[in-house]
Amino acid sequence: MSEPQLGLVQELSTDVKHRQRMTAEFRKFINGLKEGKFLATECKSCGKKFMPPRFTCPCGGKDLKWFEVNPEGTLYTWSIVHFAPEGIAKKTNVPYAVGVIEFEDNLLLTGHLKGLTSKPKVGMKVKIEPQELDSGDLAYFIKPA
Amino acid sequence: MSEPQLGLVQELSTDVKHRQRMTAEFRKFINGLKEGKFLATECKSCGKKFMPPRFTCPCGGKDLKWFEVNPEGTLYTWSIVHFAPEGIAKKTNVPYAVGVIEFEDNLLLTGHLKGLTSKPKVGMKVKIEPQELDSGDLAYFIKPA
Amino acid sequence: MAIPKVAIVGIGHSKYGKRGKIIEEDIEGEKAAYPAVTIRELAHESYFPAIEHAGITNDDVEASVIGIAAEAFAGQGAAAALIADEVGIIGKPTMRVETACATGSTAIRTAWAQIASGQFDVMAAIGVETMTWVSTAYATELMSVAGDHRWEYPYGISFPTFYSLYAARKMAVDGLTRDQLSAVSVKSHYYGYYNKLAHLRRKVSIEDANGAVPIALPLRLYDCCLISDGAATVILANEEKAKKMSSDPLWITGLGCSSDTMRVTDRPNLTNLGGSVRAAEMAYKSSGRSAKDINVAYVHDCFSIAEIMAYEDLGFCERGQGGKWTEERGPYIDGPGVPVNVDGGLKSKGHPLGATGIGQVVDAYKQVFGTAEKQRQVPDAEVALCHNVGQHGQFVNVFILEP
Amino acid sequence: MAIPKVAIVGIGHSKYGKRGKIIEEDIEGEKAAYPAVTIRELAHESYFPAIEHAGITNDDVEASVIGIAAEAFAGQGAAAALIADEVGIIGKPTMRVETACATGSTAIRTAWAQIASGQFDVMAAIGVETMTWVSTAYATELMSVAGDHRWEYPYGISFPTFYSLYAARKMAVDGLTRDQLSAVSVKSHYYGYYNKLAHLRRKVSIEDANGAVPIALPLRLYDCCLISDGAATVILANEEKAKKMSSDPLWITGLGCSSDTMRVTDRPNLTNLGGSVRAAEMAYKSSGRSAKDINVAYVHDCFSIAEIMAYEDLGFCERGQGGKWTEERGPYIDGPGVPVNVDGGLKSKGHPLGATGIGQVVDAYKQVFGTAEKQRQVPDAEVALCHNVGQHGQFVNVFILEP
Ligand SMILES: [Zn+2]
Ligand SMILES: [Zn+2]
Repeated sequence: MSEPQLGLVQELSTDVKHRQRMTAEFRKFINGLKEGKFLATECKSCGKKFMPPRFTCPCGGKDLKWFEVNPEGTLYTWSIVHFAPEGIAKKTNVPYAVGVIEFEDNLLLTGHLKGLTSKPKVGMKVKIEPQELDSGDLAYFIKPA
Repeated sequence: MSEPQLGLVQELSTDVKHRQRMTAEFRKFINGLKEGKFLATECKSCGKKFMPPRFTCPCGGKDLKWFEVNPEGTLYTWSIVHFAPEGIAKKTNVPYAVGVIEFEDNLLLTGHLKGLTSKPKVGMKVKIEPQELDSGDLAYFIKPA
Repeated sequence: MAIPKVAIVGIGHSKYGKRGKIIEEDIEGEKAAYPAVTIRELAHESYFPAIEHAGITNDDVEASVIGIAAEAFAGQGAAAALIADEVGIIGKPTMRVETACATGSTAIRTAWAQIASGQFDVMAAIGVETMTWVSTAYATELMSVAGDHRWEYPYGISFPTFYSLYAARKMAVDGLTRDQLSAVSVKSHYYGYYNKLAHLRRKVSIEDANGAVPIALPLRLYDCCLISDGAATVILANEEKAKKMSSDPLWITGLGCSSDTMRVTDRPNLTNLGGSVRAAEMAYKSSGRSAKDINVAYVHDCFSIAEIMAYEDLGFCERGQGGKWTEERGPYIDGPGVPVNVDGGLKSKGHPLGATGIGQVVDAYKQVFGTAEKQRQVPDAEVALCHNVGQHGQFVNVFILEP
Repeated sequence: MAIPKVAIVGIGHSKYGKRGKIIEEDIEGEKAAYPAVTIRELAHESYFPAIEHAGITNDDVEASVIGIAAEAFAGQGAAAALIADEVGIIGKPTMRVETACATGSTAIRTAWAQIASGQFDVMAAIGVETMTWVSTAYATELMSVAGDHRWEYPYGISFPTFYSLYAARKMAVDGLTRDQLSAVSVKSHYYGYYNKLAHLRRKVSIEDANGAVPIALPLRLYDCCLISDGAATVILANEEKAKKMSSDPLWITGLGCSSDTMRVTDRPNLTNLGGSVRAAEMAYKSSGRSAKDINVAYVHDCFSIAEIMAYEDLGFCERGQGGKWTEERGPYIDGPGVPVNVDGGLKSKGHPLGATGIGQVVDAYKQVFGTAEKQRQVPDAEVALCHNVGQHGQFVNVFILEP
């Protein structure tokens, strides 16, 4: 439990909670990261862009295309968690840092901020990277760029 | 896990589910059984009798008195459970028998039917008895009279 | 006492089944495949066809009500917000309702009231549940915790056990037989076999049902409904909008709802469900209809005994005669009574808790407008009844639906 | 657009606190003791005073709506049926609603619609939750699972963390300060100290709040609401019945509700809650009132940052000025603005999820009719506003209440 492995796909096969991740959009996103591509989707009808990716648009559009996003962004906001919910506390030490990152096109994504438990700062440059978990599954984390 | 201990107050102090039992009406009922008294309540306003005991009456009456019921009754209906929910399955073997017993004044009570997994019969004579659980807590079971 | 006019103007219904994996079916030469999905994609699968059917877009949907019976099944809290977001009804009022197995119909009655109050004109009622991702023992636990935790659950009274207490009593009092219970399952599986959206499309014989493994005797495997994943959606609209947007509105002409005591031991008898009787009475009264006007009915058959009690409680046959009426083919399309659960019911079509009550209304719509599979289409059905029960009658909703 | 007239005609409110054990209080010489209870007895504690206040019996209550946010807290399923049975509303329609922390107000809006639709004349909305019997880590888990399980929860975003993301952003964008956050808690605890039904009756200083243990920085202990047990009930009636049964009906003159995106990253900013803005707009519009007409307000202060955003979203101060307005004593009774959370709010009074939104309305009733404890009574309050939020704006209800 030294380095937090937030992304927590360790229990993918047994924990019902992680069933939420068993679909094409999530896999495509994660596999893209592994291949060095940071992917989002865009509605062909109204042009709205989605991070995390969606396959349907609130406009009613069901034809969305994938596109690549620059993996570097800025820290939009942050939190340093000192008291974790039971499900997380079992798997990682506190404190850990999480944040929202702003990428190009005002796309936002939540994630674990690696190595940023002391001085996260809104506006600082950060970068998304794939993370290989103990389980062999893949997730992502955010680190200073 | 040889003899089923349905009544399951074993985890009284740790299992949140059993907090439902931590109130005066339940304790009075169980302690009564221990002293050989099988207790129910009666609304002083409308005369309605309650088994299990209630402290408030749907008529609005809040003045209810305890009274003693004959511990012998008849089997009103039964079931032999071959597939138990997880919380029960952890603590007892299947099959086990449960039933509804009719006491005097048409008072009904659900309970574990001890020694009746093969031939329970609607109308048969039965009797309620206190049951000392492994935990030292007290519950009750039903057996042929 | 007529009620404000609210209509069903759009329907959508996912395939029911074990939807955590790909399903491939080949039944009588008709092949179909369904992808592996979660509650999110199931909601899509029922919602988008519903708004397309209504001929509207998300812009027209003013609010939603989401039916999910137990969030523990999917491991997702605030699931109403998730579902509303997924289908794109965003920034508009939403909420979750829960009445155990009657959750779906409660979503409809909640949306009905919000429209009838004048607050909203067009709403979506979406029901969804994924139940097959947990062990059967845990699924049973999640349904059994609905017994009173002070006086019932701790003595081993599981959810099927409640209904088995009714079955054993009805056998003793009304002379209900094992064959009569099985006859219900045979009928459910007969119709479910022809319903493309049903979970278990397999015909079953009386012998199969009589000899099935015991679950909670007198009830055996085929007496019990399936544990399923699935979703269903209806779009509801007030009179003005319904007439404008739909050439085929299905009006909710009758609405009844009731409840019953928490504990099984506080009921006056264990041979029928008082909640069903009261809800049906309210529904018939508000619609001006009676049991003999019903052309097609959906009754809550979580267990075979429940369907038999429903026949009596809804007035399809005399009290105490439900078993006999089944054997006389009363509930068959070509029988002498009212066709019941021609979609396969909870036993063959499946019972994804939050979706079930909405799925009944979706199939009622198909029957009334003649779009069901032909082997299970009731000819000239006009007046439909849907009956959805939570627990063993703690929550009951009954709808009368007419074109 | 006026809405159908529905009034609050009876109120009941349990003591909030750790109710699994006996509570003994001795505050400023006033002694009180409260018994150890479960959800059942808590429901009694709020329900019976409410029908007595309304001057009615159970015979007059036609239906109920029960607010319970997470059954896992009490370990009891079908809890709506249990609660309805316990208080004696038996054989009549009931249902459970759930919108996370806004569950209580959703019970009221659901009952409102059923009355406004003409279906029922008199109803009870009962909210109850027992949260202190599980570990704090498990309670946090039960609230945190409401984050998106695909994109949020797995990365460690707990429930307090969502609000801390808003706090950090608002500090960066609007110049919100640590002292301003603490000023909210100081106010909550000041008024809660005088509320006999509050959970934590203890005055807190700016220094206490600034130096409290970190929960999810920037938020510290006193920025966060309590984990409490409690129940609250209101009896609602239509115009005819309300006028007949009550000399002091409190009318729901405005009703607004809205929602927002599931994921925090889909919001246009993280300095306010769009759901609150939309719900307030709907409530003001339906009542013909505006922010400046409000004499006393209850806002959803699950976290200090939430209360500050609410000041802005409800129009009590300019956008971005919520922190400053707090320091200027805007929300104090003797301040220049609108008295807010004079019951102690979720932070001092407590936050038993299903009860909270109903508890706000109960206190609004007391304020408007002048029956609150004198140290926290707003003089001549007439128009009250209640604002209840589920998650971080996924569910929002706003009521305007007037005598
Ligand atoms: Zn689009
Ligand atoms: Zn009485």
